Amino acid sequence: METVQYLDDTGRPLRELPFNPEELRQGYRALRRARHFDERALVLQRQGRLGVYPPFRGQEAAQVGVALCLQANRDWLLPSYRESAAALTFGMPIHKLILSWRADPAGWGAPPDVNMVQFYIPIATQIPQAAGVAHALHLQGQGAVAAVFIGDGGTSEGDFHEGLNFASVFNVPLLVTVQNNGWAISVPTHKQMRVQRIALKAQGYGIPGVVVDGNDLVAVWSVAREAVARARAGQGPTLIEALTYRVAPHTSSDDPSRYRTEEEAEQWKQRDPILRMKNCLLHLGLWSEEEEAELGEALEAEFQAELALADQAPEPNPWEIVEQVYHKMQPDQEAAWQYLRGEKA
Amino acid sequence: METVQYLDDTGRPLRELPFNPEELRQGYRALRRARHFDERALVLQRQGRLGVYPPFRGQEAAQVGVALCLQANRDWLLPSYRESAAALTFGMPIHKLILSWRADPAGWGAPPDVNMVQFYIPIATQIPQAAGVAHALHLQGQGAVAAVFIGDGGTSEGDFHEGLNFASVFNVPLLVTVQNNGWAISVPTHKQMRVQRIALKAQGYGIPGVVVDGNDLVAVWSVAREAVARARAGQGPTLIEALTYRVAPHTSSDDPSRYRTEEEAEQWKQRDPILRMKNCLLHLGLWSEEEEAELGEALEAEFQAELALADQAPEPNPWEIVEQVYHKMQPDQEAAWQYLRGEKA
Amino acid sequence: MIAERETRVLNNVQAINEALDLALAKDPRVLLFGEDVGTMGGVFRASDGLQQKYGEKRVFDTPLAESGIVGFGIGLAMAGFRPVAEIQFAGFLYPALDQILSHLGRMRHRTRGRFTIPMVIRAPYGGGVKTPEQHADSPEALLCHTPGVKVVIPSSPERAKGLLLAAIEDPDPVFFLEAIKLYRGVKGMVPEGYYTLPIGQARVVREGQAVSLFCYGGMVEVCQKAAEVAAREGVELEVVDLETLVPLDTPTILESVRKTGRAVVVYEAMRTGGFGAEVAARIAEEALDYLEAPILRVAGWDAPYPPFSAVENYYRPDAKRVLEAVRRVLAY
Amino acid sequence: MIAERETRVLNNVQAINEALDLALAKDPRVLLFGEDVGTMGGVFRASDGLQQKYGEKRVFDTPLAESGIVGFGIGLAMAGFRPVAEIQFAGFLYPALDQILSHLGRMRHRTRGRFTIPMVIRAPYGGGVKTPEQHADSPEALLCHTPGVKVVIPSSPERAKGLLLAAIEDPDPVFFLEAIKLYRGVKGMVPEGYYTLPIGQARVVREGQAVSLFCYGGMVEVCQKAAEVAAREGVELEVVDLETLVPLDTPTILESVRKTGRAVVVYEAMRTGGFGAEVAARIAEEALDYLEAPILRVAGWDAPYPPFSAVENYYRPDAKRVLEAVRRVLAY
Ligand SMILES: Cc1ncc(C[n+]2csc(CCOP(=O)(O)OP(=O)(O)O)c2C)c(N)n1
Ligand SMILES: Cc1ncc(C[n+]2csc(CCOP(=O)(O)OP(=O)(O)O)c2C)c(N)n1
Ligand SMILES: [Mg+2]
Ligand SMILES: [Mg+2]
Repeated sequence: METVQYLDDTGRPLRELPFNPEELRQGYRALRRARHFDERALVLQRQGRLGVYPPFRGQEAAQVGVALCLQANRDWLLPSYRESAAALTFGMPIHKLILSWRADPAGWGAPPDVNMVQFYIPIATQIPQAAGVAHALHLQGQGAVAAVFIGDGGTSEGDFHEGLNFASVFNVPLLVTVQNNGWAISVPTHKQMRVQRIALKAQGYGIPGVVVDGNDLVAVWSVAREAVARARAGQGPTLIEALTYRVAPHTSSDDPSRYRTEEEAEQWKQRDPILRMKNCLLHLGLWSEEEEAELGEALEAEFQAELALADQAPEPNPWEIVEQVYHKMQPDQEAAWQYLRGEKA
Repeated sequence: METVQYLDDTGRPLRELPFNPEELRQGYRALRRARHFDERALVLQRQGRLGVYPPFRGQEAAQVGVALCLQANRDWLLPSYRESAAALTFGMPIHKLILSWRADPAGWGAPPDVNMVQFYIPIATQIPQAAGVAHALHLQGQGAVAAVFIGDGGTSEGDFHEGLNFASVFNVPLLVTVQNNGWAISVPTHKQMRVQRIALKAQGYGIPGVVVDGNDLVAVWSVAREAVARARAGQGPTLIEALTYRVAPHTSSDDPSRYRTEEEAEQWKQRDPILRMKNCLLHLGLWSEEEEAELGEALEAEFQAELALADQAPEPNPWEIVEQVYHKMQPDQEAAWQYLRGEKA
Repeated sequence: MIAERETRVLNNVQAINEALDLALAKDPRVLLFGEDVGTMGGVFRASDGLQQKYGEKRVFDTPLAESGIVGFGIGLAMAGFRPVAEIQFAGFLYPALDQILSHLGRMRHRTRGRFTIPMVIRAPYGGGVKTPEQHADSPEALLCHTPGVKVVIPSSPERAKGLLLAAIEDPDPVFFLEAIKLYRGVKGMVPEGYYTLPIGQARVVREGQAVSLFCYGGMVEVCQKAAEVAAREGVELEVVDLETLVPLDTPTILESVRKTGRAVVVYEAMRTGGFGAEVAARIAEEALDYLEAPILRVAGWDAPYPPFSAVENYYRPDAKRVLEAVRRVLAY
Repeated sequence: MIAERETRVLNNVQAINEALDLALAKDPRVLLFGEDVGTMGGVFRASDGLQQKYGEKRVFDTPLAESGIVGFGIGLAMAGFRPVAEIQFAGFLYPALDQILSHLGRMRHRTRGRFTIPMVIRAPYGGGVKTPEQHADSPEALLCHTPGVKVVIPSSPERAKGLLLAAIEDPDPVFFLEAIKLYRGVKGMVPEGYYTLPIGQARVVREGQAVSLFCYGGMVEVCQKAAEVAAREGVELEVVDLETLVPLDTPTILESVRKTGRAVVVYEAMRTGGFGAEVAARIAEEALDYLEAPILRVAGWDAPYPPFSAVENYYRPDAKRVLEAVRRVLAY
């Protein structure tokens, strides 16, 4: 299968880009914003101010390119743990994301105007659910779409298959983006599946499957834009395989040296999606180092303001454990709640 | 995808047949034997001498063609409830099959020299298990293969996907035959999946997928023979889609008039696999009506002898309920056993 | 109010069909789906005629994939619908247990109420009608050990109708298990029109002073039969139909035990780890002083439900076994 | 015999790793597999070094699919191998529950012994170490309600090693749940070499006259801590480590209750439908006359295990909550 690409490995455009200058600048800013978040999050994690954190470094373009095509108050996003960049770009406030990775319940519910379901931890369960959400959107007839993400490893789960089958049978407006980052923790893609291209699996469902250079924002964005347009027009789901690489460890608890070489990661760092996009803009004369510096400062200011918001959130109370289990507390939760309030002997 | 076919709809060979005359006659006898069993089983069922029975009428060639390639004491068969014809041809004694569909535990264990796992009732669970069996056979290095069956409906289950993925990743000696009989109870294939050909799904696993006329014994047999040869040679699994039709109801409790037309079934009856094979033999001068009559008598005699064997089996005892739960009865089963023996107050 | 309505004699399947019909008519967000639910009206005919009446968008067949069905329903529910899914037999809930355990009951909690799952999952369960392997399973204990879901098991047509309508109105996920044995085996007067019955309340279906029998679903008729036999010998058994297993109506259970001092818990699932253990544990925790005899359980044996009809009645509790337990607690 | 061996101090992961190593060395039919089990040696390092030692045929990584892993293992077992599968966290057993409930424990029964599944499924379970959502689940009750499987939960390195070797030798499927909290949190003397410990026996790990605490896995250290505190106040608690949940060693449980007259059951799974209910039910069934106080349960609340570390210690039972229950039964 052919891999859709717009930029070469250094970022030089290979052909005419299907976005206007302002769009391209907007795309780059979104990428940088994601990278900034990831870097800061890792710092917080090391300071003990975040729980286990799954970084996405290297995968920004694959996530941002899709999220840029979505409208948070209309479309839906169902991300796995890896997709903080997609969440951020989609519209999740940074302080919510921080709280979420702090495992603070205050971070779990998206704002009312952001249709994002909390990051999925069990692998692949989001796929059938996304098919259901997309079917609902279709029935509601407003042209909204759902977008769901999964990793290369996740494609092995039965739910990936069942979800894609439902999506295709009901012809729902859904984008399924597989971030093929080469690894599922320590298991390389070739031990995960025998097929070379995950997008080939789309043929088994009778839906379009596209392979895209996942480190090329322009490519991901344009492929996603087409898929979203198709979906909005009632033409059903698309499977997008974004070829990318997890430059960072699996999570903040992982040690990648146990299973892969430094060289492999180094090679991929050369194809860094942010560098490529920046070079593209520079090449087209759409960006300057001044703007770069300004952007860095703006992002840091934004992050710090959001961090302050997150830090203001009160510590979760023990009795919150049994809240929001049912719409109305049932007797067993009520008893536990009373106990946890310290009102029980 | 092209459909492998050797006989036209009337049974006339379309090209040279890859089997010698004795083989062709053997194949026909196996088909007739299967049909005979199915007919007698339905009679028994109507007489109340069998439990719920899932007939396979119309699907004989799809099952027999595969089973003819297997050796019962070397290879393995993991059938779903629909595959009595495969079981029979593989080597399961008829009285065992009768007992099995009588839901008598005496029918559940295959003889020691028949590697058949009891018919699977939950859909698709047999696929990952078959991959495991096949991997074991591969590790044991005797060139044995496993064969597993599933229906068109069954391909929607997650286990179908997980099993095929394991089979392909570990490159195990496995035949996966999908009997696409057009229906999963009342659900037609086009509501089950969007893709036209199930064999296309093989591409998602990087393994060969073949479409075959499932009512053409020669075609199924030759495709299966090739797949078995590949598997024995360490070349991994094959997905075979046999296009066929369930002429009978889903089970003895089903009323197909609720969901499909008589005409549809009638059309398929014209393509009856037994008639086609008989015509093929007649055409090639390999069969006569005398032989047909003799065969009929022999099959009836065999069936009656086996039925007598089955009828001799003692009624199951209540305490068998808790036997064979563990290798050695554990205290809770022991207590139940004592109770069921009537030895407890 | 219900008392004033016209009633007709219906069996359980008819009552359930009527409830589904009324729910579809009342609330456009209600969607019905599952394997063979549409064209065929379900293998037990629970949705008979409903696709014809409400169209393929509201009542539809799905691919054969239980995890897909539940996951799809979760998505529909999050996005504003009121899905009512049928799983063909409760023993085929197993492929969906990941969706159920990981998300169905947790979504409200893990999104702090931002997304909720007002979904009903119906499934026939239990034995007594000579079904094949796995078709007689009673997996209610697994569902009851799942945070955030409710579990309802009706035992009569009137209750089935009202409870199913309540389940569909409920803002949380509800499992609605229907005893196969009762589908056509039990008939009763059913009020016409739309009505709901409260989820979370146990019912004393027969009053008595001697022993409390706690049961649900298909075991209610077994216990009532046992109570009739005992009554002929002058022993008055109290039969409590739990009806909702989660949230469990502990006060009604305790009240009954406080009155009779003797408890027998009856269920057809395998004994170890069955929901009856929870009932017994709650009694042992909160009504010990009232107990005049051990709490006995009459249940399926610790073995698979036997698919061979010849002996299924030795697996599934019957009035005889219930009465043996009654005698033991009375003789204690 | 074990007593005579050399011992070394190991933690639980090391003891488990040693058991796996010995099993691979002893029996060529033993195969080890699961997600990240091979190259990486498991996310908790339980199989560290074993692929290097025994090669990729015996110790291997699988695709990310739990139903596939269990189904594949069932097939390997039926065809003559002794599979030892790792499920990365017990909360990820859920996608495999169909294979588990439908076949793992039923294959012997449904083939009348023609095919058997001598398979071990290991999984880390439980909380206490600030894991993400679903990584602290304790689903043992679901497994215990499955016919035909055994469920073992060790609480110390010595026991873990001997029980794991026994599980691998066992001709039936065995779940082997390993408390994450104890992986590195507990060290102990472990005998060298190959030895097995009996499955199906509970152990009195601390004798006492006042109250019996029934517990397993990660709750054993909690109960021992409670017992230490109580001892300082002159109250001697008996701590019974159930160790094997199925088949349950009921006699040892009853003996302890007959001695103390008071029982508290401690588990970290959600309370309703947890395995502790089964323990309580058995006591209420067979030792009622000895009870001087209600049987109390100290368990997780009926809610998902909280992934926010700040409050997990309010969910997971600790010595304080155990002692509250002890005081209640003593004051009764
Ligand atoms: C059902 C389930 N099984 C196992 C895990 C543990 N686990 C978390 S991430 C992961 C690897 C996922 O790999 P992939 O899908 O490629 O996504 P990536 O982490 O590379 O983004 C595993 C095995 C899980 N979260 N859920
Ligand atoms: C997991 C599971 N879900 C549902 C069923 C009920 N059921 C039995 S057969 C069947 C249809 C199967 O259709 P297909 O796979 O096409 O096989 P066929 O019956 O046509 O041979 C269904 C839904 C089941 N046995 N197992
Ligand atoms: Mg990956
Ligand atoms: Mg079919």
